[in-house]
Amino acid sequence: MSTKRAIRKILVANRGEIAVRVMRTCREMGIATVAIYSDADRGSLHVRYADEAIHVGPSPARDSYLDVGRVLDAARRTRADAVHPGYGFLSEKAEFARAVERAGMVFVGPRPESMDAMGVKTTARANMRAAGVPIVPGSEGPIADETAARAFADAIGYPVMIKAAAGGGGKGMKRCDRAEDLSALWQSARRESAGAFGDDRLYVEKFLDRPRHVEIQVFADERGETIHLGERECSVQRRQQKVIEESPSAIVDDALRAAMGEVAVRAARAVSYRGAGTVEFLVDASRSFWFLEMNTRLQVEHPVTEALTGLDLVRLQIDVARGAPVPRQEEIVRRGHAIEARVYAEDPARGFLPSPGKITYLRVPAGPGVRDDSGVYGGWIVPQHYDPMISKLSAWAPTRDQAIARLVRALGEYTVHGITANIAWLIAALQHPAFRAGDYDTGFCARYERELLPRPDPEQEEIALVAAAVAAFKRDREEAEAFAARAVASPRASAWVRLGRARALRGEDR
Amino acid sequence: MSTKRAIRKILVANRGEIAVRVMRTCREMGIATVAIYSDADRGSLHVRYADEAIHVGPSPARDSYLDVGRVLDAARRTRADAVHPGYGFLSEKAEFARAVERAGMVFVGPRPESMDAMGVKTTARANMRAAGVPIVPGSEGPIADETAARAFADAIGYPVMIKAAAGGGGKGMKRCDRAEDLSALWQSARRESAGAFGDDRLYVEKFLDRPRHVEIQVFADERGETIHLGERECSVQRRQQKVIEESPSAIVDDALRAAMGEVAVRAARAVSYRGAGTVEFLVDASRSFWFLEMNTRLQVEHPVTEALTGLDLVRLQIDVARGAPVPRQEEIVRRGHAIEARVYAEDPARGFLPSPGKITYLRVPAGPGVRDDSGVYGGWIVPQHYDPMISKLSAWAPTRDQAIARLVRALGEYTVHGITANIAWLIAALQHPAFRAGDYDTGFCARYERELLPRPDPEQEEIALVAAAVAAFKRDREEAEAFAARAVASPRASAWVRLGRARALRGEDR
Amino acid sequence: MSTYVALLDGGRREEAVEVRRVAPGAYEVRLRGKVHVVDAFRHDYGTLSLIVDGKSHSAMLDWRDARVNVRLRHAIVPLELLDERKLRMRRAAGKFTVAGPQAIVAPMPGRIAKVLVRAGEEVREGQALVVFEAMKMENELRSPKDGKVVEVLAREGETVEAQTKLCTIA
Amino acid sequence: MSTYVALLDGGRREEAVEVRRVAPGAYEVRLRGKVHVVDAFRHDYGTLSLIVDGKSHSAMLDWRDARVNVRLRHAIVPLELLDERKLRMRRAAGKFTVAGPQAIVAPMPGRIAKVLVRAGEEVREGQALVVFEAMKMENELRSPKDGKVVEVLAREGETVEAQTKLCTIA
Repeated sequence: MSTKRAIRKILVANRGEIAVRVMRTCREMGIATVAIYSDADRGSLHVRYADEAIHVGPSPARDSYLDVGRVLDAARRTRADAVHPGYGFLSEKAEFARAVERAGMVFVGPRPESMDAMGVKTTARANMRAAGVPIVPGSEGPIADETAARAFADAIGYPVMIKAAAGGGGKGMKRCDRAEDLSALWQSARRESAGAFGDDRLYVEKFLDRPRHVEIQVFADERGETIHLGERECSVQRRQQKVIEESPSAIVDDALRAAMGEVAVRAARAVSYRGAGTVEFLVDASRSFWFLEMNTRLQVEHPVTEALTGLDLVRLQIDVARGAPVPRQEEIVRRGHAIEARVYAEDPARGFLPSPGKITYLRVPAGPGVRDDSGVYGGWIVPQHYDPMISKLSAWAPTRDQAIARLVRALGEYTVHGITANIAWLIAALQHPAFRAGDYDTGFCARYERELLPRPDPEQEEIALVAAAVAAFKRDREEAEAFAARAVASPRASAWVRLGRARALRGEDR
Repeated sequence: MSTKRAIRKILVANRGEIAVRVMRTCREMGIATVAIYSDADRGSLHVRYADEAIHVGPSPARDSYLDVGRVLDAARRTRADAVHPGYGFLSEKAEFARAVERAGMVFVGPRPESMDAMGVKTTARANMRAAGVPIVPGSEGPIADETAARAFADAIGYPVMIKAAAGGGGKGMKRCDRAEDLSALWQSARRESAGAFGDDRLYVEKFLDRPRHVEIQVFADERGETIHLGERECSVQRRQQKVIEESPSAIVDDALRAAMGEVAVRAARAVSYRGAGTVEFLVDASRSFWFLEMNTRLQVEHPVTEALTGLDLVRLQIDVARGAPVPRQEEIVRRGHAIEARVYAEDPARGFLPSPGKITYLRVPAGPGVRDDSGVYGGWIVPQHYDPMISKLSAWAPTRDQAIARLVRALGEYTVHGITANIAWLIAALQHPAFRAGDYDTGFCARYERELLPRPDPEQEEIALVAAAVAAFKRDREEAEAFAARAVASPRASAWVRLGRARALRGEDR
Repeated sequence: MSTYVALLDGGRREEAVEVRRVAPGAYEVRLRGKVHVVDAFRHDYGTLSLIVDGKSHSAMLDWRDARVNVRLRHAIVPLELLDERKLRMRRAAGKFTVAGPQAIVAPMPGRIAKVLVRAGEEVREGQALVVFEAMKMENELRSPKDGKVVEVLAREGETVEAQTKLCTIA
Repeated sequence: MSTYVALLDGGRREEAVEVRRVAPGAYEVRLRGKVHVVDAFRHDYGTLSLIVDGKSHSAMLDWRDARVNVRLRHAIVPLELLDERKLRMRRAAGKFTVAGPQAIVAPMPGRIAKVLVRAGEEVREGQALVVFEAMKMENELRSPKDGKVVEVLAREGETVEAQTKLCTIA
């Protein structure tokens, strides 16, 4: 494999799950890794995982992980020869990529120009139209104010999507079904957008009928050779945030895959793309598709594609950054079916309210065909400053039915104490008839909101009552025991100890 | 898929890792599971994992997991319609299979007659010779006594292997290099054999020069259709016990694979085999191969084959037990490279002395291409009554080098407190030049014994000293703090609590 | 023998549970007129392994005082468990169900993005009261009952700690 | 500032380590004439996350009194750590290294499969003394030093508890 540029040490400009993910591959490749961390993250898994670690600032992201100067300085001081941005944070900031390259380091990602061309949605749409890529009807540029937005929305007709011009990952993105909701949603989108990107410009586009979110993974090397690795369907979204992703998509056959792949490759070539990228499309009931946006970085859900192709996309990113060529399109063989579910520290029963806090115990699923990508561990305190995703759980199997059954099985094994997670919700979603049938779209979560919060059946309720009552009985009994023990014993401590010892000797704690 | 026999509830006549492994697939197939447990295993993972659980006796295996009557009774009482034996325990006892079938239940395994034909090594060798399968020169039957053994060994020449006629899994198996060691090894083998199988008959066979242990996974359906899923190399053995297994084998090319596969299929057909089986061969430096034995059950290392073929072997076992056909040979596609390492609760530095006890903390490896099959969890007490294996860790990657790097990476992530595990030893074995070169045989562990117990280098030693000193410093400082706190506070408990709270509030424990 | 009373659906339903210990780890539990034979093994990290009439269950219990979320493999059952004494005290205090004034508090540290109601306003159960921003997402805090907003303490844009009272519904 | 003495190779080597705390979680550690800047973060389950001169390490420490096995990613370092007071006591007691009589004890509950030595016999370091069966495998217990077998308590076939003394080498 040709390697024009030596890469011996990579600074991973990210945190949590994706930082660990990138470092795992670096370690397998014999590349040294540097972690950066904020005050809140000293104990974070990615810090322990790295070969070196360097502090970059206070807990709020804008003062640490989003601070180009501090991150760049960390890379210089640790003499990293490359920087991997992960996803989110600075990963789609062309300004950061430029700064990295000016500093003489390799940016593991696309050229800054490509990021410019795709970074601002309105520019991206113009470029894609020029390249002959079909796009969703919408405002050509950011919309001045609420009044203008209302006028445009009335013109193209409801429902419409309000989107952050600088946005991504669902932040500052709102669906508006009725004129009377526009005002509230417009303001909320502005607040979120300003908070997340320091940029409150918004635009409006047509909301399609029962659209499905289907994206194509593309990969290009520096000579412009560009291939695609097939699709991922990500239509299970709550609040515009992907929760469950799978491949193949139930509506994509070989012909449609080839067509979408060809368009995605054309889109990438149009901005002389390099490295890993994802071209997102909306596919409507009639199976025609429109360009939505291009994510110029590794995607959260990339494990789905890795499971099908057997490729390590991070390894491929680094190889490409070293100057190696991508595989030929005909070398890409997809096999079986993969599904990923995002485990969040949140409470679906309370409107998906985030649930930060200490993970007092954690046992993750394992066994055949299951992969866990996590940035947490038992004993870690999930900080309130960052995204509440604690794990990406994915399953592979020869068929879709088996993959679903496997992921449900795995989620049933997921044991986390101390915080609330969306595990039961994920199981309900995977078992929902519409999902099982592959008949779902981006409205899935909203449409079935109540069904996805299943009320426990009477049998489960009885078991829960038995469990709680027996646990309470044990607790009350032990308090009595301990009290008695304290009464007779001195010094105080030793009674507890003896009590504990006695239990330990019985090899149990009954 | 034709299913002549309905299987709705399976009793898993095993414990620990393999019981959980089988139940995982049952759950994915919607089949109810029944766990059996001894006194020592009430808290075992397989008991919690099952839909039903039933106690079968005291901790010693002979009074519980090896007691045909009790296990069968458990299956009857829970109305299971099938029994999966796992490996070890009763899995290769034809008498058990017969009893299960007499009781009108499905035995998920071969016909009892096939087990008879392969169960006792000497009978197996005779059957294989008849079927034209090449076998290693050795005594035709059990050898009367030590004197006869000495005479036979002198005749075929040293080194020789002493083996338990009823044996398997390395128990009661000894390599004897010199006449003067025969007596001691003969007696030790008898003791182990009697203890493990209640049968102390031994036989002797020629020990080959630098032999490699290569086995072929076969699968047959009840109509006699028999296929093979390729080989696994298991030459990394200590005390005749497999520790690291991989596929493909470095010495097996397509031609040899086809030849060995054909012979293995012939061997299975010769005993009208049904279900999953493994035909073990020794391959010498000249790449000629001899039949060693056939394991008439699922193998510990089956995940290696699952990773390459994408098949779930337990699912296939159950399908076959229901009367379904096996796939056609040409449908079997092997992809990439897989390696499994067995994580044992043992201390390589003390002659691999088992290290039972409480696992106070456990974090298992994860991420791309890594699979963990474990029967333990943080908080579990590894009992002294059973095999000390706590986990099977396997890695898949497109190439052998990448698979090794991945497994080493994963082992580095393995975090277990409270017991001693062989993790550092496994890493040293995988990184040994001979293993990396694929140039190893069943003598690997003995030959490189010292190199596989690496002395820490000066830098590691310095880090260890820093860690220990800082930890001691913290401990001493906190004892002082706590003492001061106790001095001022009352009641006693609250000072500790406040101290803890203060730390918790600082979001750390420094 | 001990008797507990479990409150379900936020106090709308009530179940009595009787527990009798028959041997170490072995219990008889009377519930809804049925007596269940229960073998209970507690793992040191809080999961309870139960064999109830032969069926095996793992229950994760997250206690907050008398409230507990019981997580089973595919379901979470939130309930409140009281012994008779506590139950009497509760009844005396009268704050038994969602009757009486309910305080809406910040569930965690965060920012008040928007206040959607005014004091004196009538609200329906489930109606959004405050838009609360935490962990980079906006979350609506909703009314637990039909009633009237009696006080509003939250101010838009202000950052609050967990448990800060934001408004009260009577 | 505290000074510790670490014994390596079962007491054959000795290293002094000085620890000075400069801030919460921040230390200066003097070792082999070098001063290391150390940031230490202890996880509640016993792993210590160390950033030593910018390099990140996870150390798992398994303490048994003064003895500790330090596990790093690819290595295990067994050592014994004493403060100056304990060191003096040790020296006084004279049982500092493997000098003096050494008791061979059963490392865990198990069965004495075979006794390989007789009282009075001379043995070499590493020579097998007893074949001990536990968890279905036979294990040889070896002599920690060259010396003489002064007593043999183990009897073949008998089952023993952990820590039972089997023989003594002087």
